[in-house]
Amino acid sequence: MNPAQPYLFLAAALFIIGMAGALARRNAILALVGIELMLNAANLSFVAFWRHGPHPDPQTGLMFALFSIAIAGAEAAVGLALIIALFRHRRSVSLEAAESLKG
Amino acid sequence: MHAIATHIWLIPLLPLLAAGVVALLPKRASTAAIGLATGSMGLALVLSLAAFLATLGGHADGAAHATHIGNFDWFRLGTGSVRLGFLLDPLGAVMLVMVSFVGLLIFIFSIGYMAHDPNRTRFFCFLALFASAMLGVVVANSLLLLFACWEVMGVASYLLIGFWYHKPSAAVAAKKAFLVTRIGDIGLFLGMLWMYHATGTLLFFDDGRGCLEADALTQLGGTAVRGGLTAATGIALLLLVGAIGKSGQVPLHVWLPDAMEGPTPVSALIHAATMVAAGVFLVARVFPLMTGGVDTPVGEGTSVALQAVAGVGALTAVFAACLAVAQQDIKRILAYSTVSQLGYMFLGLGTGGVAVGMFHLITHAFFKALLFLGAGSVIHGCHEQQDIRWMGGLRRLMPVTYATYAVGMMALAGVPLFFSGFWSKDEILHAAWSWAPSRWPFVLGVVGAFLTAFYMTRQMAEVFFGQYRGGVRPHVGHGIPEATHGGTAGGVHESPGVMTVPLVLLAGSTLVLGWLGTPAWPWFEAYLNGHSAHLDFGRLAAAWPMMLVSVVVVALGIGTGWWVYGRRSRVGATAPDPLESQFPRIFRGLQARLYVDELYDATVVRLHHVVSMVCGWMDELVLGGLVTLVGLGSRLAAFSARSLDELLVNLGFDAGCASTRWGGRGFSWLQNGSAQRYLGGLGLGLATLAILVLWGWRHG
Amino acid sequence: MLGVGIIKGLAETGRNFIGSYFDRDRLVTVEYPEQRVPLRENFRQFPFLVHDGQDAAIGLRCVACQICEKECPPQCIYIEKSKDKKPDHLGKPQFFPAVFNIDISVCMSCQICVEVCPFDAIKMDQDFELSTADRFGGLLLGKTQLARPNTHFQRIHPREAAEIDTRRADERQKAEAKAKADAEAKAKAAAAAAAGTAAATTTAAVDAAKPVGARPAPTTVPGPASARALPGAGAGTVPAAPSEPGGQV
Amino acid sequence: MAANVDQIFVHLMQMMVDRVPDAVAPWVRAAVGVGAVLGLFGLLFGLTTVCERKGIARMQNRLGPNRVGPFGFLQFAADGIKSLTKEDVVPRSADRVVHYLAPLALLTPVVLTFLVLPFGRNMVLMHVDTGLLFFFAAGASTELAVFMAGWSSRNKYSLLGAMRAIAQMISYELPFILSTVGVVMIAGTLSTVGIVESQAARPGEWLARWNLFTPWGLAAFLLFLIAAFAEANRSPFDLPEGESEIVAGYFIEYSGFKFALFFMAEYLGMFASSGMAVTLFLGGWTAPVAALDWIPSWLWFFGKLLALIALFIWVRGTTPRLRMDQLMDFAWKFMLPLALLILPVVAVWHYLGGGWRGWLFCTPVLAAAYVLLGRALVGRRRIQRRVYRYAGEGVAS
Amino acid sequence: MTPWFLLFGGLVVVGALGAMALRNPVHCGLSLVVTFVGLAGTYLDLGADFLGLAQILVYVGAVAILLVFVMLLTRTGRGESPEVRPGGWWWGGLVAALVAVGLVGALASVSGWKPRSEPMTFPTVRDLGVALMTDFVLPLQLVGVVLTAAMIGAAILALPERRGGRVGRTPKGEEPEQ
Repeated sequence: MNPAQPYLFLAAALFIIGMAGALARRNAILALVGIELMLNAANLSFVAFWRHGPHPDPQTGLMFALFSIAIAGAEAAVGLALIIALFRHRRSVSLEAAESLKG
Repeated sequence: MHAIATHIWLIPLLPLLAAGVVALLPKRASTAAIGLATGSMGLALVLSLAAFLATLGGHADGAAHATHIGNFDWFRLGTGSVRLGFLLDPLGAVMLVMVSFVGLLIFIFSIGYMAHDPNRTRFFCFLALFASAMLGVVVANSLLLLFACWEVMGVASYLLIGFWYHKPSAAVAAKKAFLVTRIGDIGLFLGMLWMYHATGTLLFFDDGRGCLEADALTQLGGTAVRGGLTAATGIALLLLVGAIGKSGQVPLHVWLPDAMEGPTPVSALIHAATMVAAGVFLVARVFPLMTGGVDTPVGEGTSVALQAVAGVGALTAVFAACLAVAQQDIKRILAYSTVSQLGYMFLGLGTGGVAVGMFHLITHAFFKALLFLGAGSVIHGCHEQQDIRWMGGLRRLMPVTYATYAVGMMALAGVPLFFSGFWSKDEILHAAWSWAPSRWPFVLGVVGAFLTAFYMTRQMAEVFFGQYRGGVRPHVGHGIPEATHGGTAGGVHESPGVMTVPLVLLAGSTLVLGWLGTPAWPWFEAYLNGHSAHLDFGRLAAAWPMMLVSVVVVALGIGTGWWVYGRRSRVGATAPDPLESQFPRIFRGLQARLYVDELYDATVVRLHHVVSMVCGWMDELVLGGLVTLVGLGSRLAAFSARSLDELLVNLGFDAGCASTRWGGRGFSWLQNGSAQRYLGGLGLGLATLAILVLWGWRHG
Repeated sequence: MLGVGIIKGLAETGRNFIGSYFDRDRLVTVEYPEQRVPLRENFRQFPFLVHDGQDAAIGLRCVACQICEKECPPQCIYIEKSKDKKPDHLGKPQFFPAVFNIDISVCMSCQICVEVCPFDAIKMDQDFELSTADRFGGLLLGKTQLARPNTHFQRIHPREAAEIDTRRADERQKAEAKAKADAEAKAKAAAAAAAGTAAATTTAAVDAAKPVGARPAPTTVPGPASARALPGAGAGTVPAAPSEPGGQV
Repeated sequence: MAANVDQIFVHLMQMMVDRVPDAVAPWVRAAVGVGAVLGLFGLLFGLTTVCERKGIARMQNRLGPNRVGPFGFLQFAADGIKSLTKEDVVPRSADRVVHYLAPLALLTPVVLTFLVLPFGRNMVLMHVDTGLLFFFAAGASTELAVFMAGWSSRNKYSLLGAMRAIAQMISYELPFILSTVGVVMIAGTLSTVGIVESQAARPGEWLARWNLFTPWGLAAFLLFLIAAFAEANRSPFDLPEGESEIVAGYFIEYSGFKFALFFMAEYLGMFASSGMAVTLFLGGWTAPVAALDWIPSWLWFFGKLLALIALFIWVRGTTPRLRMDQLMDFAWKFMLPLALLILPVVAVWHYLGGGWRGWLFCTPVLAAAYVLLGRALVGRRRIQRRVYRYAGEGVAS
Repeated sequence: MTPWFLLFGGLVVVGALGAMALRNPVHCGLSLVVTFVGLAGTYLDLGADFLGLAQILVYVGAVAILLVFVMLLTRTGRGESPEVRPGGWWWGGLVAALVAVGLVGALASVSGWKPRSEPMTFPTVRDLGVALMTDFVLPLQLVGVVLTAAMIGAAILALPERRGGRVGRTPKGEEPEQ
């Protein structure tokens, strides 16, 4: 059991919960929340590997996590803007309403 | 002194700059335009005088040619480069002074003359452009640069002649002038090409390598071409064609009289002093080439080119003189007189060499400019009236113009002693007399001199003596608003100071110039050939019989002129001309310019017409046919393609499409728009990947 | 320039803040229970009954005419007339209220009862500290609680009280003079009755010619009324008529 | 002597911690520290409420509370008891859990911010490398609590108040954080203790190197203070609980002790931001002039803190309430540009070595920016005098 | 396995479950905040304190508020439509389980982990700053660009469209028809 494993398990758990939720919930916002969770799971694994990884000096893991937080912020903003636009056209936020793009 | 030599290119540049700036000025900024143009000409004059002094200095140290050459690379062309250059030698210096001095006076004259013309800014721009082009020709050391300035001069003359473009006649005259000079230019161009082909350079003097220098000339002289002609003479003849076109010699003289449509200062500047003189200057410049490469002494010009030059000159002199006799328009008389005098210059060049021709050119420039400006002042005074039948009696009304005009007339006619025209014409006749090949040029020259004296006196009588016939007359305006003049007899009055001052100056110079080239003190010839002149009355004695002949001829001319026109001054404006009453048919023929224009129309223009008809026909049938053929072919191809496609492809292809569509519908179930199903798919992929990696890793 | 306004404002409040510690009268607060603001004269809270002299039962001016009860808009006055009478300030026997209740929780202190009371019996009191623990009984004031001596009235409404007192004094004097005159007239009437039958016929003729209204004897005009000069424009032939004190001009 | 007076609290803490076994020592140290801070600032909260009411009264030429206790200083006890005794009414349709959690969620981050304030020489509860960032992180989570309060009480006014409060706090968070970046650039570290030490007077010099004494420092201090006013929803920016407009903003449906908690959170937020202002710009516990160094460091800190609180009160007494759009315009069109401008100015100041040359460059730039931005903000909307046109006026002539 | 990790890990898991399972979306949002705080705690526990505080500042300070705002804007949270798709959990659960098997399998079987030789030196904020400005300056600028683009994009997407294509209100200021 290496020192990073518990954190990785935590990250995996978080990822799984996030994915399950994203798949199950009808409300677009909650799907976004699920995705947000998955993102944070990835962040956590980065930091875990950085902390217990072989050479922490160049802080690449830490930096990657930092940038992914910024990007996740931007992603959340755009995602929610999309949801608002979706709501304006479909009057509802459920994902079933947004299925016109199909074969 | 040396400084001005290297910066000789400044002289043409200044007027060019002025022209450029003036071109940009709005119409209402005319005073600025005038100031700029005249100022630049004044500066050019100052620089030319400085250059002239430099050549005088050079003369002192006895250099064969007090010439300063400045060559430079125009642009690099691969390994070699096109070289141009500027040249200052006595010939050029003289011409520089003459052109800039006469040009300046004409600029000043035109300030007054064009005072009431709204477009005078544009006028001065073209004048400055022309002046810079002329100065460019003079200082050019390369035939290419000379040709370039030659062309700009042609354009400037077209613009200036057609200045009053709203007058259809002016527009036509401008076009005619431009086209005819173009014909001459083609000759010049071919000559240039042949020269470049033969010698490899177009620079006149390039310290040994120039085309007018010894080894190039010998090389040219040596290469014989079919028909016994040497390359040198061939090129010379071609250059001569260019000169003939530009100077308005016989075959190509038709444009010059019509060019009188332009404003009088234009005629004065272009068709008296400078442009037409350019042809003569060209021949003078390439004179070594003309003499077939052999440096023959003055007078025995045996080379074919020189004979041609002399012949053309003599012929033109007489022919133009005859026409001048029967003209009614004051400016047309002067135009024909210019053509004939140019004929004399060519004659002088052909027989007597550069000095003789150039001396007559310089003197003629001054008094012909004087005559034209005088005519301009007359026209201005008589409210734009150009027809001499409606003038008369201006002796009292315009005293200054009359006096200066008289000086010019006597100089042109060749009245002895005081007037420069006598000395220069006498030189030519003397040279013609002692010309080896044949006596005919001398005879024609004498006849021309007589006719010149005759028609000048006719003109003087008609215009300045008798009664003013211009009281009631049809309004012949140029469409420019008529300025109402006060004064007597239908409002004729003396021109303002700005116009009469140049006349007086020119008159003064006409008187002075004569002394430069007298047989006793041939300063001009010595200056040109680069050695010093010394006073020697002996030569005067030798030349005495020839002078006597010309005096007699002039006296005869003036006498008959006075006898026919002077005694009984013309009664009414519409009264027939005395000559017309005696020799009606000849007079009317001469008046109609011996039907030369009609001849050209009949021959050249019709030929052109026929050729264009043929081309039109050819284009329509041959090419048109071809195009329709192509159209037909493509339609045929399209038809066959469609039928092929219909039969062969569709049937097979449609079947294929149907099956793919069927397959597509099958898969579309997978993509049903639900974002979450896609995420699920993603998840499945991730899972199988993880498991595979795991399995592989575990067992690998 | 942005912010200049705020700086000026700060300076102002700063000046107030510091100033308040140096000169007390900048502060406007009245620390109520300890300091009080003198009430205006026409301040009114709830009505009270005025009684002359010291004993309410005797001096009560109210004659239980019940006009105020009828006029009171919220009907918060309840009067029960007494059976017997007692002499008023002119000695005329009048009724007096046996029961006079005002429910001050209802009274809206509109002062209508004061205006309609012909006997100046009811006036508005200025006492506002009336909070009681009992909401119902406590706020129903009986006759004894409402009665206040005239001196109290003079203390809280000095000007009005003065006017009323002078008027009542005049009435009292006039009543006494009339009483005296009645007594003399009665005595003279008895004497004249005997000798008067002959003279009576001559005086009747003279009386018919003179206009009515000529007063036999000018009475002394009390100080304040005379101070008000009659409007000059109105001085006609009528000799200076004594102005009716307290009458509405 | 002066040294140990200065370190008196440190010694006290040490004595207490020594008496406890080492395993528990850090917990005890933490507990004692937090307890002391909370007690002190709780008391200060009470006093401030009274001072505020008395101060504002004095400004408005009236007395202010002077009944309860000497000069009215026990008024806060009365208020406290009142809020305790008041019935805690929770609306039926409210979201009970979130409604209950909101005041806690608001109070905890505000209290957290006190951890990083250096009250005196080595008297800081949490000496950590990213002190300032911790302060802002804690500060940022108050908005969420405000939302919880506003949304959970199912009341239009409270929701509106919450939205306004959040909009305002978010808009002012940017200048709030950006204005401190200048100080961080100069101090070179995020830890508050480091920042204070960088402002102490160098051994040779007589004047302390407070950031306030620099042009950009002054501008950043003003920006920080204004933003602090907005973050704490006080003075000109108290629109969210503007009594006259929307009754009481997001804590309408709160009564009794929960309301007091909100009230306390607001005041503690004020103390925290003014404490941070003192640390960042007024040199924390350093004396302005080296000569006055004998006065204990914590006295300096609290003196400055009280001065700033007085300023808070003073501004509350004078400025009228800003309208919502003015408030937003002011943040986005004046504060933010100026804050962004300060960064390059600080860089140049640092490059120029900060002497008179620095002043020569920075002051005109900042003054010009201030004037121009001010004119752009206020200039356009010239307050015209209303022109009354009557019916007949325009038509007839 | 420090006590802190247990505390914060618990917070994270509980928060995540709440975020996914709670009925009322606003409650989900708030429990999401709990997970963010828990995650920040784990980062602090892992020694990445700058990251932890940044996490709070970005997620708790901004993203959570954004999420909740959008919930209000789109009038969710009143529970009108069934929050979970019929059979949704079943399908989601299945896929999640498969992924779980993959992940856990991978994690469990990892071996050969070389423990680090020298002791862990926690970078101070200054070191991070230096690293950001030297090695990671390109990603820093790119993130700046991405953030601006996202901001503009989000603004345009969220603002009500208008006929004239101009973002926001019509020139005369009235609300475009929805």
